[in-house]
Amino acid sequence: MKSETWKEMGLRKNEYELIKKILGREPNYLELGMFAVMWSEHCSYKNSKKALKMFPTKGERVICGPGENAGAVDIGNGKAVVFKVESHNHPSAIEPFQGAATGVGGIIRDILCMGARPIALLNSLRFGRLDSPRVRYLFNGVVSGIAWYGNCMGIPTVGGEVYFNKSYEGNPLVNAMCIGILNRDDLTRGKAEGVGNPVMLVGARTGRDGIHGATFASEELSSESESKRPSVQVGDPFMEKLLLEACLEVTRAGYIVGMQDLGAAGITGATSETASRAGLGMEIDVNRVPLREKGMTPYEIMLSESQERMLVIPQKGKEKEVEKVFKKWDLEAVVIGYVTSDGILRVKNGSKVEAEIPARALTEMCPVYSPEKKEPSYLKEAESFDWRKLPIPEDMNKVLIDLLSSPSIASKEWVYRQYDHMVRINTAVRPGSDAAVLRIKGTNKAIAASMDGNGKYCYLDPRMGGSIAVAEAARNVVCAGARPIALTDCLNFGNPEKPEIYWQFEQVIKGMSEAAEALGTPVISGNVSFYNESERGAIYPTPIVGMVGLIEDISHIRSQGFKEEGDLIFLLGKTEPELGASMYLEVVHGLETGRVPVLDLKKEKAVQDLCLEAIRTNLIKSAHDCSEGGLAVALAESCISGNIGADINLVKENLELPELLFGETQSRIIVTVDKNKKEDMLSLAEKFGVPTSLIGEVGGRELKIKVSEFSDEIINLSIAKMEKAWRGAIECLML
Amino acid sequence: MFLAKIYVTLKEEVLDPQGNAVGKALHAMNYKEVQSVRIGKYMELYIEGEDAETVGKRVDEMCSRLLANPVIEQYSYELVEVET
Amino acid sequence: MFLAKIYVTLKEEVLDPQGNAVGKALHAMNYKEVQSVRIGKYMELYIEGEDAETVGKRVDEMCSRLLANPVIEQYSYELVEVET
Amino acid sequence: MKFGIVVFPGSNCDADVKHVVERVLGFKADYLWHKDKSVKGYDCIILPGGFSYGDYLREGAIARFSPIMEAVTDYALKGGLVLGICNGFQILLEAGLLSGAMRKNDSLQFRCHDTYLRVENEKTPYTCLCSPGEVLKIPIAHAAGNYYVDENTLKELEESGQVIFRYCGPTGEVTPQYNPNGSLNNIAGITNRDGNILGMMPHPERCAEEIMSGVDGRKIFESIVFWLKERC
Ligand SMILES: Nc1ncnc2c1ncn2[C@@H]1O[C@H](COP(=O)(O)OP(=O)(O)O)[C@@H](O)[C@H]1O
Ligand SMILES: [Mg+2]
Repeated sequence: MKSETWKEMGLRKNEYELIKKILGREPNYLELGMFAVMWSEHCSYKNSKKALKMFPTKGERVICGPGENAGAVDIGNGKAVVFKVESHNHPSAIEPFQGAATGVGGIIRDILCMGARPIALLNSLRFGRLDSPRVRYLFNGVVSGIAWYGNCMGIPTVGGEVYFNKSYEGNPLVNAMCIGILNRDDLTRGKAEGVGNPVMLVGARTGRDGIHGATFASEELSSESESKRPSVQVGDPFMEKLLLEACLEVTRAGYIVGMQDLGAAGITGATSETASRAGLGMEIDVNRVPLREKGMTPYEIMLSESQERMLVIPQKGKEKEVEKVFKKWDLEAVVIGYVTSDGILRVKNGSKVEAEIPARALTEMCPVYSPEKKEPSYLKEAESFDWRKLPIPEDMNKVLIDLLSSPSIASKEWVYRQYDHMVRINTAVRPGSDAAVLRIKGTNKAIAASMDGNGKYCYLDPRMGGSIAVAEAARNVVCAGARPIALTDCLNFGNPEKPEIYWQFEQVIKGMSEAAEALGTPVISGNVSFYNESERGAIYPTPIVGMVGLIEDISHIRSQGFKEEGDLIFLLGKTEPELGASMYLEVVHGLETGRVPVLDLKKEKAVQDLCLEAIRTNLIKSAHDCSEGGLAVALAESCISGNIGADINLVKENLELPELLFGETQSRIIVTVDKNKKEDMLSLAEKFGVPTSLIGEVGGRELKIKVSEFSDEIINLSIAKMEKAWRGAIECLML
Repeated sequence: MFLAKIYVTLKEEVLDPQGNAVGKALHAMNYKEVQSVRIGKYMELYIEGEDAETVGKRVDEMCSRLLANPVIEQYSYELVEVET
Repeated sequence: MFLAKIYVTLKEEVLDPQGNAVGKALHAMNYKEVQSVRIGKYMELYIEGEDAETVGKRVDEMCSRLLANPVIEQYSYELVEVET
Repeated sequence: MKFGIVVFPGSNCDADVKHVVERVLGFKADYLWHKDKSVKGYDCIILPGGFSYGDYLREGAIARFSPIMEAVTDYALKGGLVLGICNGFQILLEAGLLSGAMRKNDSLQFRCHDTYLRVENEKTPYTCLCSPGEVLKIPIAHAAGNYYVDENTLKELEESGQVIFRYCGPTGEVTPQYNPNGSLNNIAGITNRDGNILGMMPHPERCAEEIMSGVDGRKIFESIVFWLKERC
């Protein structure tokens, strides 16, 4: 073999040596390629594995955690929910529509191969600022790609979040989450159990898609086939819809022992992972793989990342039945090999053996690294920043309108009205509230889900930012009336080989783990996306949390809009003198600095428990957490969502006006309560040890805010005016 | 005035789910002689201009900048002079 | 073997929202000389067959039955004989 | 009373319609596979929403050649009740069972949100429990609901009361502002001349239970039931 081919494939010297040792010989070209993809960061997590160990992953409800295709939690009634998030950042930067669409397709297959029916999609998006035409192109393309795939599949896209910040200008983030449901007994694993069982490839044909992954130039690949390799994959949601129905049908019929999607590393990944999980081997014949293009080499077939394919391992003797089901759905299902006892993944081309590698070597034996780390120098400066040296604007009405119309805070209706968020008729709370709520048919239960993460916080204080991401996601779910039960995460970072980035990475995980521990929400699945960098530097460190909560009784479902004239408005939690890292500083002063609000996990837990108890005892009619933009923005959103005004009286105490109105102190929830239940609310709050104040009353057509020490109203804005600014902002920029 | 007839098609190696589905449908309708189907776009632009060369340059630019997506598509065009 | 190049366009009297949007986008990009844009479909079908006439008949049928919707669309096609 | 729900490859509101018929109304509903050739024994056939054949080529274009569509056509021409919702409506148009065609929404975007519909004809099997001019709140979810038909046919449809629903404001005002897709005359649903075939873009099955923010859609299903009972 040409010397240093391993290098071109992205392997390190020590890794190459280890491969030789494992095999007891030189690997051939195909074998080397298989190692290279499986030992790439993307598949092996070799740089992140150690840090990820910090996550709490166990809990009463957890059926399976990280390591499977998706995590699963028990929700009672013999049912489980399965969920996971995945990034498709790089493909979306090249071709936003197809990149985002195939990202959705990929995460759906992860859920599907657990034997679950996907019931909801969410997405978390980051872009540069909308004044750039390129950013508008990316934003538009990503949203319509997500819409197209999810809508066509008949899976509602019920929630998510979008932020615009220049750190994402060269590197948009597209994180997609999927939630599935199943009867516990139907849970399928990605395991190739049972020696002699056949291995079937189903769905789309294999083409020369996405082979570059870990490898580029080489002698064995002719320049012709090189040029034939598409750089972008095109999604086929119709094919995937058929695949979905057919896979569920064979699962329910009890024909299969294991199932695995084909994602990164294609057939190589799916075969080695399923074999390795079962501690067994597998023999496959590339000759049997249905191809889309002529003249594909074993190398191309083994590494192709063509979409809309699955690996299915039926019980021996059930091949015909499985084939029949797939045929019914107009799909191909072909036996490409069988499970063996020797632990070897053997790739044949007819009778010729092309590769022989212990399956475990590909999936388990990649060396694990602890990259260098170093605290970035900018942190100290940010922490010492004093906002009090800045002028305070005269007109707080204008500040509020500016905040409401800033794209990161403005309504995301322009986005979610392109998503079918109602299909399957479970969506009890639609996008636009703190969390989406889906009823579980056949039970009296519902689940709530939210995705959250604040890159700016994590940039300025990774550990705190990590904790806040978890806390906010949990709080959003709580506002919907749900007890948070578990989370999935997507960690979007720059190049981990840079010590500052790796330091941020570890700190974020530490913060997230602390919060997940404190709030009782184990991490059951996740994804890491590194190398989100362009010439302009790395993105903000951006961990995204996808939280799922359980509502035991559908009568406990809540949303953020104010409900009825005369209801009392309480603030659970106390506003602290905090303004660092806020949207206020960003929008009013163009500053992204300062000290991140301090999250006290005990306080957070108490507020969430209080809110849930007050919902359970029917005290609370609406609930909305304070996040970006602070109290004033949260109040405005509750007015707009409920189409009713509010009269608010705030006490200034030691706070400056911007802190009081727009500070982003954590662990605060705005709730409304029937006017006769004031004392009940206050005494319950006391019981939970949560400082709680009555701040006003629902009614009228305006949001009016008075502050002690000032005779005039500080804020007086009609709902119509706020709504116009908030609802119209993104649409206006996208015209 | 010129009429530009523009053809935008998926690059050969790019999957065409739409074409595949239509091909299958034609087979099901008993048009078994159909070997393959690829579906692209056809656009007609009426363009003010003096001579074919300058108009052609502009059309080429419009295609590469907006009308076709160079990552997955290719294009070609014809120009016909028309009476105003 | 024949290659059928099929053009499906909206009838003249039918408003073309997509064409209008593209026209506006081109104007915004300063291609002010563009007078109008209409967007249709361009399909390439490879078809097994002996002679152009019979293949043509079949193509015409496929168009009128499936490939175009006569309520809003019209079609035309060309046949080119190709080597197999 | 028995409903038949046709399942095309890519249908995805089939289960929703079945849920409403069985769990909300309490009647029986069967799925009918697109490769089947008969629809005998049903009192009403529903073509549900979704993306049959991915909506590739044109919405509904390929589905309309499914084997079952011959039986559905037969059934409809003999006066059987056929309701096409969203993609089902598009299929009925492509099949020529209803007049006109759908273009892409004028926004060129998929649109999913509540709309208000004014009931323009309450004498059909699908609206017989509505009052004249009643306003219903029913959500849409489609990329091609921009209804088109030639001028003469449009006039005919209007004059013979075949326009059943129009997009309107909360109090019934029919203006362009409330037209979500560019549809001619704000048309959201039409029937054939005999009134036994209805196509509508909005999804009544999505608002038939309290928990789904509104129950106006139930009226359409209840009307069908009422009409079928009365007739027997
Ligand atoms: N990309 C998106 N997809 C779907 N829904 C979205 C998206 N972005 C925002 N939303 C919806 O808009 C609402 C507000 O989002 P956000 O401002 O992020 O809320 P919060 O601050 O409570 O996390 C949520 O209901 C969310 O689901
Ligand atoms: Mg919130």
